[in-house]
Amino acid sequence: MEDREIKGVIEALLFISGEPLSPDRIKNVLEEIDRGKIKSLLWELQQEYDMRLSGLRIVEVAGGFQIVTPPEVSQWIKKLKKIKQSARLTKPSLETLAIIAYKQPLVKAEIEDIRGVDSAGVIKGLLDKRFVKIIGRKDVPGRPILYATTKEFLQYFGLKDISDLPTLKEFNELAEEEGAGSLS
Amino acid sequence: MEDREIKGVIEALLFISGEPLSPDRIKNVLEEIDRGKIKSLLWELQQEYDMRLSGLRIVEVAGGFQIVTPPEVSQWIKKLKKIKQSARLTKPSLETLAIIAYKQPLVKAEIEDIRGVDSAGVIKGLLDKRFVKIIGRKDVPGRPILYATTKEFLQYFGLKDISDLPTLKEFNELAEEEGAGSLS
Amino acid sequence: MTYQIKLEVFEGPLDLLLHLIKKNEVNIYDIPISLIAQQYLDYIELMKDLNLEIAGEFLLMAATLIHIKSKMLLPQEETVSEEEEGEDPRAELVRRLLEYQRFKDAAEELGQREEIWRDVFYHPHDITTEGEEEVMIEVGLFDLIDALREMIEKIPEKMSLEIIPEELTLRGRMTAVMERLDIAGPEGLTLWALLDKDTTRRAIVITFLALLELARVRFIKLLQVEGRGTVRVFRNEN
Repeated sequence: MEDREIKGVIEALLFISGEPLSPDRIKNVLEEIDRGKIKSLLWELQQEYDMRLSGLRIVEVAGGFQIVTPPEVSQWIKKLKKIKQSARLTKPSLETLAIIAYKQPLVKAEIEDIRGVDSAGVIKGLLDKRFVKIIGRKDVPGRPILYATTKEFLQYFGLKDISDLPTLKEFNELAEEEGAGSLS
Repeated sequence: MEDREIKGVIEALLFISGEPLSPDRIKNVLEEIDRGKIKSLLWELQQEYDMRLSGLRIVEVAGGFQIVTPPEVSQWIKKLKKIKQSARLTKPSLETLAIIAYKQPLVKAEIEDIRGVDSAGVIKGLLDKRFVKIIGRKDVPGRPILYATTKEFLQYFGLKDISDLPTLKEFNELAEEEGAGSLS
Repeated sequence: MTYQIKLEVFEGPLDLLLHLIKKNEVNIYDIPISLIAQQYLDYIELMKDLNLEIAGEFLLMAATLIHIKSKMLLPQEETVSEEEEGEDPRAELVRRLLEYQRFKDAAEELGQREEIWRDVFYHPHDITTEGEEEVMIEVGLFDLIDALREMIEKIPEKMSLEIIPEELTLRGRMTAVMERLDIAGPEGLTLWALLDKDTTRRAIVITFLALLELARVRFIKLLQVEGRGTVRVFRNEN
């Protein structure tokens, strides 16, 4: 392989690894190339990154090399992450949302009954994200708050209304018929 | 900010993002820069990557831009990551996916009409793989579920957007290929 | 005439018909229906001989072919009165075959794209310096139903809300998880492998909480391989 080509492979490995890669680790992949060569190509690559004034750097950390973003851009990265985070749901939120969507209106105790864990925090998060709203109180002792899903919830999942949600039955039908219908 | 600087920020954002970033998404971060500018800098960046023959490419896929490694280096990446090549999609899955991609949104019965076989299992598999999603119900008796393809579908097949699919060959083109006469 | 039928697996009757048309090199717009119907029926016979399960669609198509064949044998005048301007009895079948063929071609093109693009690698996750986002997942409607289904299936017994004696159990579970990850080495363990010893919902919940806590303090990493694969748990190197 030519130097340029080896350097390309090293760059790709650094990119995909996400964590510092030691020359030894790279050597394990590029067996035919000697360690000294790998190290000098890593330094060349590092210099090239510096020289082209890009938004990326190659740093030597923890015994390895890693592609990182320089401090100057960190404010923008934080901003991107914030935007992304607001569009995401964690598994507990998802579970809770599923329960509310299918069983609404319902109270916190009913959610916790199914999930088996305290769900106050998750419900609060869903209220903040506007996927869930309070629609009143249940007429039982203590008058607990009743929750339901919102318009924003429908929008996020691309549904016109709540009856657009597939039923568990429809869903099971898809699963059961798996493998059926073809010759086997 | 200078162009070079903006380009650096964009590059850093592409680097840390695990999914394609659309110019709009970048615009949400770099609010002061106009969308056209962002797009042209993305293209410049893309060209720079191509020209310096690096181990990385910027591709336009699934409605956004993303840094990826080119197929030439895939063998090394698999070696580093100890990845066994993932199984290819089966013929029934590809067929069903093609039908959904070109005719979306559509219901199960329409898919089965074309394929001539029960397709529930295949659809379930595609839902599991996130290549297909449920987007609502059709306004006909029985309100059957409507399916469409996802961003993951575009990304997996390296498509910019759904219009990036090759046009379906028409009947007469097929006929020419088969060397047949006309339907009488 | 003699011919051989290789026992291939056909997705459905249309698939089999297209195969027979190609194999016999006949014109799709002028299918010699007797020949094709005969070969089709032979194939089904062969499947029966081999005790293969024959899907209903294959039998339905057999009936359709026989029906078309009989129609074509009728004198022209009689069909004219029934059908508009004596439409070819094969027309509907031809239309379906062509439509199906179009998508088979499209599927093949997708297959070619797949061949190239599955060798293109990108980060399935954000490269992140602050670990917490790794537990975040982007979700769709399907995930919502899936989440509910999983819960219902895994934990059938109705449980009342109980307070978990946290500190002790949780801490014990955290230690146990770290021990198992030590044994597993750099490959880590799947989430399910870690949970499979838990038979009660409470045990599952505690293990979950232990994992979340360990991820929060960054003793472990939770990663979902390639978009939607299984969740794997790794010991954090540093």
